[in-house]
Amino acid sequence: MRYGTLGSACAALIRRDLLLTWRRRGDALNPALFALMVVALFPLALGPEPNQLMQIAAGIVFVAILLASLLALDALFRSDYEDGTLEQIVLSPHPLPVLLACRIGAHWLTTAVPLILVAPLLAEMLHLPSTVMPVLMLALAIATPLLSLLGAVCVALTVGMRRSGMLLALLVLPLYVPVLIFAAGACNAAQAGLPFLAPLLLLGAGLALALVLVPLACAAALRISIS
Amino acid sequence: MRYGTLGSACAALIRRDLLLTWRRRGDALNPALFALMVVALFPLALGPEPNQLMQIAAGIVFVAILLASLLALDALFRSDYEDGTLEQIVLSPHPLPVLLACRIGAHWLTTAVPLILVAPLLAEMLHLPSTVMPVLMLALAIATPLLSLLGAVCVALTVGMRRSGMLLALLVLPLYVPVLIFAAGACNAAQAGLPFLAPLLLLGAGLALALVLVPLACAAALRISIS
Amino acid sequence: MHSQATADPVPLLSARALAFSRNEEPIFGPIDFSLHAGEVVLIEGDNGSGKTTLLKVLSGLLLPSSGTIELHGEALTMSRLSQQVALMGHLPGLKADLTALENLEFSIGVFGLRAGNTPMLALASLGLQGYEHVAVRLLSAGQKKRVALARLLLVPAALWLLDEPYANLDKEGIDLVNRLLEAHARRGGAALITSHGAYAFTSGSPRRLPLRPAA
Amino acid sequence: MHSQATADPVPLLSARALAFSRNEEPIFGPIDFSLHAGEVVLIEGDNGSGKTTLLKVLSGLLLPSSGTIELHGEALTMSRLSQQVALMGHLPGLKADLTALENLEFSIGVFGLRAGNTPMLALASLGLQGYEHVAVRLLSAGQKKRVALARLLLVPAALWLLDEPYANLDKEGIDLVNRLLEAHARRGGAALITSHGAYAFTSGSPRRLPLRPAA
Amino acid sequence: MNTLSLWFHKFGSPPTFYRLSRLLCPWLFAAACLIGAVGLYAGLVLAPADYQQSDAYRIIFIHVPCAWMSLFAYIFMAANAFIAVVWRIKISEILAMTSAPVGAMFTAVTLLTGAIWGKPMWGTWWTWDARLTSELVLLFLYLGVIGLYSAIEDRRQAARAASFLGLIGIVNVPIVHFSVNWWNTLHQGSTVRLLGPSRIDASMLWPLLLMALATHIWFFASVLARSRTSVLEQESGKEWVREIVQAQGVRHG
Ligand code: HEM
Ligand SMILES: Nc1ncnc2c1ncn2[C@@H]1O[C@H](COP(=O)(O)OP(=O)(O)OP(=O)(O)O)[C@@H](O)[C@H]1O
Ligand SMILES: Nc1ncnc2c1ncn2[C@@H]1O[C@H](COP(=O)(O)OP(=O)(O)OP(=O)(O)O)[C@@H](O)[C@H]1O
Ligand SMILES: [Mg+2]
Ligand SMILES: [Mg+2]
Repeated sequence: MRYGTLGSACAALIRRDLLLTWRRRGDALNPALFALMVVALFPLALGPEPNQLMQIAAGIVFVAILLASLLALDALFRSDYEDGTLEQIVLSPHPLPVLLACRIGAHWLTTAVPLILVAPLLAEMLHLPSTVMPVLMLALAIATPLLSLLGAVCVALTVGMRRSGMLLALLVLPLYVPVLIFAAGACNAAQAGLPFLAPLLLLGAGLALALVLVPLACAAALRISIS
Repeated sequence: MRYGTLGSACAALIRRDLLLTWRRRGDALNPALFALMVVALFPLALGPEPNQLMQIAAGIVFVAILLASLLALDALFRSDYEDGTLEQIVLSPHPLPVLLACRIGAHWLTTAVPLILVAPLLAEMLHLPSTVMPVLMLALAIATPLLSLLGAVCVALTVGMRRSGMLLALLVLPLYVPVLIFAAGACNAAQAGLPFLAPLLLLGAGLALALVLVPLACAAALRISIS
Repeated sequence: MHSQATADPVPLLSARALAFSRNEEPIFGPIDFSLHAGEVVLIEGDNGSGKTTLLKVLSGLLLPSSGTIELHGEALTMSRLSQQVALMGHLPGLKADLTALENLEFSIGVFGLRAGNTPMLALASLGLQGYEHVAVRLLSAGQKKRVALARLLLVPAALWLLDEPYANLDKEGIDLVNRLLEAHARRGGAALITSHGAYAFTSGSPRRLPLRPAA
Repeated sequence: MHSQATADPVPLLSARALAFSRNEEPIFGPIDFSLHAGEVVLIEGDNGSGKTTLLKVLSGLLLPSSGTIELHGEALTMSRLSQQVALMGHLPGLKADLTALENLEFSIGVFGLRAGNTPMLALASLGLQGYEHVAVRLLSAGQKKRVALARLLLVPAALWLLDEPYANLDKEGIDLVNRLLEAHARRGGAALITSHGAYAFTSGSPRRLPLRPAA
Repeated sequence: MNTLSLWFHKFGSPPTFYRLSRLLCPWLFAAACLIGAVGLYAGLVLAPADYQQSDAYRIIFIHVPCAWMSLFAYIFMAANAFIAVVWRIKISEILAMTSAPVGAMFTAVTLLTGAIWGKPMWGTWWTWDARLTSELVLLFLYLGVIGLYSAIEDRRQAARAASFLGLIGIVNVPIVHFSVNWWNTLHQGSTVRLLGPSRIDASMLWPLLLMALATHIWFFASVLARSRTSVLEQESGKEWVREIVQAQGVRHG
C-alpha cells in the first residue's frame, strides 16, 4: 500500500498539465494570437501615426496582455470541473493550497509565458522605443504571475457556474486595475526618462504577498463554490 | 390541428428572448459594464492627460464596444444549444434563416442597445469633443448590428464546441476589422473636421448586404455544426 | 433486417437501406423497417450502436449517407417532415428561466397546436397542476422530463421519436411514459423509442428493432 | 432508519443522525447506518431523493448540516478520509486528451497505489488491453467508464462510493461492475452504490438502504 | 463556539432578527427622513453661500455624506462577510448581501454628484484622478458582489462566495480614503476631521454632520428592511414564518 507523497502529487499535476498543453499545442498559441489581434486593432482604430502610437504603446501592450490573460483564465479550472477531475483533486489526501499553487503555476507557464514572449513583437508594432523594452519585459515578468494569481481566486469562485465568461470579467478586472497602474506606470516613467523602480518594487511586493495568500484563498473559494 | 404560421413562430421567438432577458435583467447590464471597465483601463494604462485621451477617445470607445459585443456573442446560441432548444428551432417547420434573423435581432436589442446607450458616458470619460458625439452614435447604430450579424456566423460555426471562447475571438476579430476601420474612421474624420459621410455610407451598404446574406449563411453554418 | 407485414398498406414511416456514416466510418448499417400508425417500436442497442444517430437521421437533423426515408409513402421534404415528426432528444429543450407554461407556449408558437388540447390541459394530464407558473429551473429532474413530455402532447406531429425517454426516471416516471405512449398509439400515432438493454419497456410487448454497430 | 447488526464490531463507516440541507431545505433526513468490511450496500431512492448528495457528504465534499460520520470508529479528518474513501461521481474524472494509462498515472500520483497492482494490470483486468495508449477521447462511453473503474482498482481506498455506476451501461457493463464489487468485497473492502429504482443490482442480494426526500 | 458566535446565535437568530427589525424599521426610516430634511434645509437655505463657489458648493451636503456612506457601507459589508465566511452565521450572510446594493447606490450617487459638481469646479465631468478612479473601482467591486450573489442558485453558497469576493476588495477602501494624501490630485483633501479642527466653517459643518447622521440611519433602516425580506424568503419553510404569514393572512382578511 503506497500513499502518494505531496511531491509526487505536485509532480503528477504539473506533468499532466504540461502534457495536456502539449497535446493541444495549437490552442496554446491562442492567447498570444488574441493579444496580437487586439494590438492590431489600435492602429486601425486610431490611425497609423507612429508618434501617437509610440506615446501609448506600453499602455496598449499591457491592456492587450491583460485582456488575453483574462480570456485564458477560463481554462484554469473549468475543464477540470466539467470532467470531474477537480472533485478528485479536492478529495486528494494532500493540502489543497499546494496543489492549487501547482495548477496556477502550470497555467502561468502555458498561457502567460507565450504572452511574454510575444510582447516584444507587440511593442515593436506600436513603435515602442527600444530603451523601454527591458522595463516592459521586467514589468511583464512580475505582472503576469500576479494576474494569474488574482484571476485564479475569481475563477475559483465562479467555477460552478455555466457561462460565467462575462461575470468573470467583471469580477476580475477591478482586481487587475492596480497591477495595470503600476506595471504600465513603470514603463511610462521609463519612457519619460523618470525613475521607474518604485512601481516595480511595489509590484514585486504584491507578487510575494499573493504567492502566499492566493493559494489559501483559492482553496477556500473552491470549497465554497463546489459545495 | 393548427400548424403555426411563420409570423407566430417569429413572435414566439422574440417574445421568449425578451422574456428571458427580463428574467435575468441584472445580467443584461454586463456588456455595458464590461465596456465601461475596458474604457477605464486605458487612462490607467496611458496616464490621465485629457489631451492625449481626447485624441484616441473614439478609437478606444469602439474597441471597448467591439470587445464587449465579442464577449456577449457567446450567449447567442450557446444556451439554446446546451438545453436542446436549438435542435427544436432547427426542426421547426418554418424557414430557418428567418427564425435565426429574429434570434439575432433579439440578441442585438438586448446586448448592443445597452452598449449604444452607455456610449456617450464612455466618450465623456475620455473627453471626446461633444461635436463628434452625434457621429459616434450614428456610427454605432450602424456598426453594432453589423457586428452582431458577422459574429453570429462565427458563433453558428463554433456552437457545437466546448470552451470556444478564445477560438471564437480569433475567428470573429478579423471579420470585425473592416467595421472598426470605417466606424472609427468616420469619427476620427469628424474629429479632424474632415467629411465623414463616406465611411458611414459604406458601413450602411455593408449592413444591408449582411441583413440579407447572414441569416442564410447562419442557417447553413448551424446545420453543419450541429450535425 | 426487421420488417413486419401489417394490415395497413401505407406505413407512416418507412426506411429502405438506410445507413449513416461519419468520417467514412459506418455508424449504423443499412437497415430497413417500417412503422405503421398505432405502433410503438423499441430500438435496442448497446452504447454507441447508433440509436441516437438513427433518430437524428429520421428527424432530419442529419442527412443519411445512403438509403431513403418515406413518410406516408412519399419522399420527404424538410417542412413536411417537421410537421409530422417530433423529436425528444437527450436534452429537454426547456428554458430554465421560463415557467413551464411559457416554455410550452413557445413551442406552440413554433410548432403549432394539436386540435383539442391546451398547455394547461397537457400539464394537468401529466400531474403538473399547480406548477404551471413555476420556473423550470426550480423543478426536479423528473418534473422537467414531464414538461418535455407535455410538449409532445401539444404538437401536431403523429410520429414521436424519443431518445431514451426512460433514462433518469424512477419507476413512476417510467409508467407515465408508457401510458403516454399507449394513448398516443391508440389515437393513431406512432412512436420510435430507444433504450439500451438495461431498461425494460414494462407494459405490453412492443416490437423491437435491434441495432448493432455497423463496423 | 436502517441499521444491521453484524459480526464485526467496528464498522468501516458509520453515520449517526446524518442530515444535509441546502437553502434551509432538508435534502435528506437524519439517517443512521453503518457499513462493515465486505459489505456492498445499495442506496435506493427516486430522482432528487438525495443519493448523490449523501455520497458527497460521506466523501467529505460537502459538510453535513448535522450528525456525525465515523471511519473505523474514529471521527474523521479530511486527509484520513481521502486515503480511505474513493468517490466515483456522475462524471468520469478523466482527461479526454490523455491516454488511459496517463490518466491512471495521474491519479496514482495524487492518490497513491494499492499494493500489488499496476495500471497495466488494472486496465487488462477490465478488458482494455491494447487500449492503454489510446486517448480517452477516442474511447466509447462504456470504455470510458471502464477506465474510471480501473482507477478504483488502483487507489488504496478501502471504501468505494459509486454514484450510479450502472447508468448508461449495457448489460455486459453492468455485469462487469457487479464482478468488481464482489471482488472488492471479498478483499475486505466495502462499497456504497446508488441507483434509482429502474436498475437492478443483478448478482446476489445486496443490503438496500432506502432514501426518501426529507421534506 | 466563541462568545461572538454565541451572541450571534442568540440575537441573530432569524425569528428574533425578524421581530426586532420589524419593530425598528419604521422608526429608523422616520428618523432618517426627519434629520435629513432638517439637514437639507439648513444646508440649502440657512448656510451662507461660499465665497469662491457661490451656491454650487451646496451639492456638498449630498456628495460628502454619500461618499462617506459608500466607504462605511463597504466596511460594514466586509465585516459581516468576514463573519459569514469564517463562522457561517446566517444573519451575517444576509446583512452582508443586503448592504451591497445599498452601498452601491450610495457610491453611484457619489459619482453622480461628484461629476455634476466637477463640471463647474474643474470644467469637466470626469478626470482620471486617483480618488475618482478608486471610487469607480469601488462601484465595480459592489457590482461584482451583487452579480456573483445573484448568479449562484443556492442562497447560502452564493452569500459565502460573494462575501469572499467582498473581503478581497476591502483593500480598495483605504485607497479611496487616502488617495488624496498619497497622490496629488484634483480632488479636495480631507476637510472634515473628527479629531482636531475641521477646515470648514461651522455654519456649513453642522448641516453636513446632520446629513451624515441621516444617511447612516437611512443605511441601517434600508439594510434592515431588505434583510427582513431575505430572512423571510430563505426561511420560508420554517414554522415561525408560517405563523407570521398566517397571522398576516388573518389580519388582511
Ligand atoms: C465624480 C467625482 C467625484 C468623486 C468620485 C468623489 C468622491 C469622493 C469621496 C469618495 C469622498 C469621501 C472620501 C473620504 O471620506 O475619505 C469625497 C469627499 C469629498 N469630496 Fe468628492 N468626489 C468627486 C468630486 C468632487 C468635487 C468636484 C468636489 C468639489 C470640488 C468634491 C469635494 C469633496 C469634498 C469637500 C469632500 C469631503 C472631504 C473630506 O472631508 O474628507 N468632490 N469625494
Ligand atoms: N457528434 C459526433 N461526432 C463524432 N462522433 C459521434 C458524434 N455523435 C456520436 N458519435 C459516435 O457515433 C457512434 C454512435 O453514437 P450514438 O450516440 O448514436 O450511440 P447510442 O446508441 O445513442 O449510444 P448510447 O447508448 O451511449 O446513447 C458512437 O461511436 C459515437 O462515438
Ligand atoms: N448544487 C446544487 N444546488 C442546489 N440544489 C441541488 C444541488 N445539487 C442537488 N440539488 C438538489 O438536491 C436534491 C437532491 O439531489 P441529488 O442529486 O442528491 O438527488 P439524487 O438522489 O442523486 O437524484 P438523481 O436520481 O436524479 O441523481 C435535489 O432536489 C436537487 O435539486
Ligand atoms: Mg444515445
Ligand atoms: Mg444523483
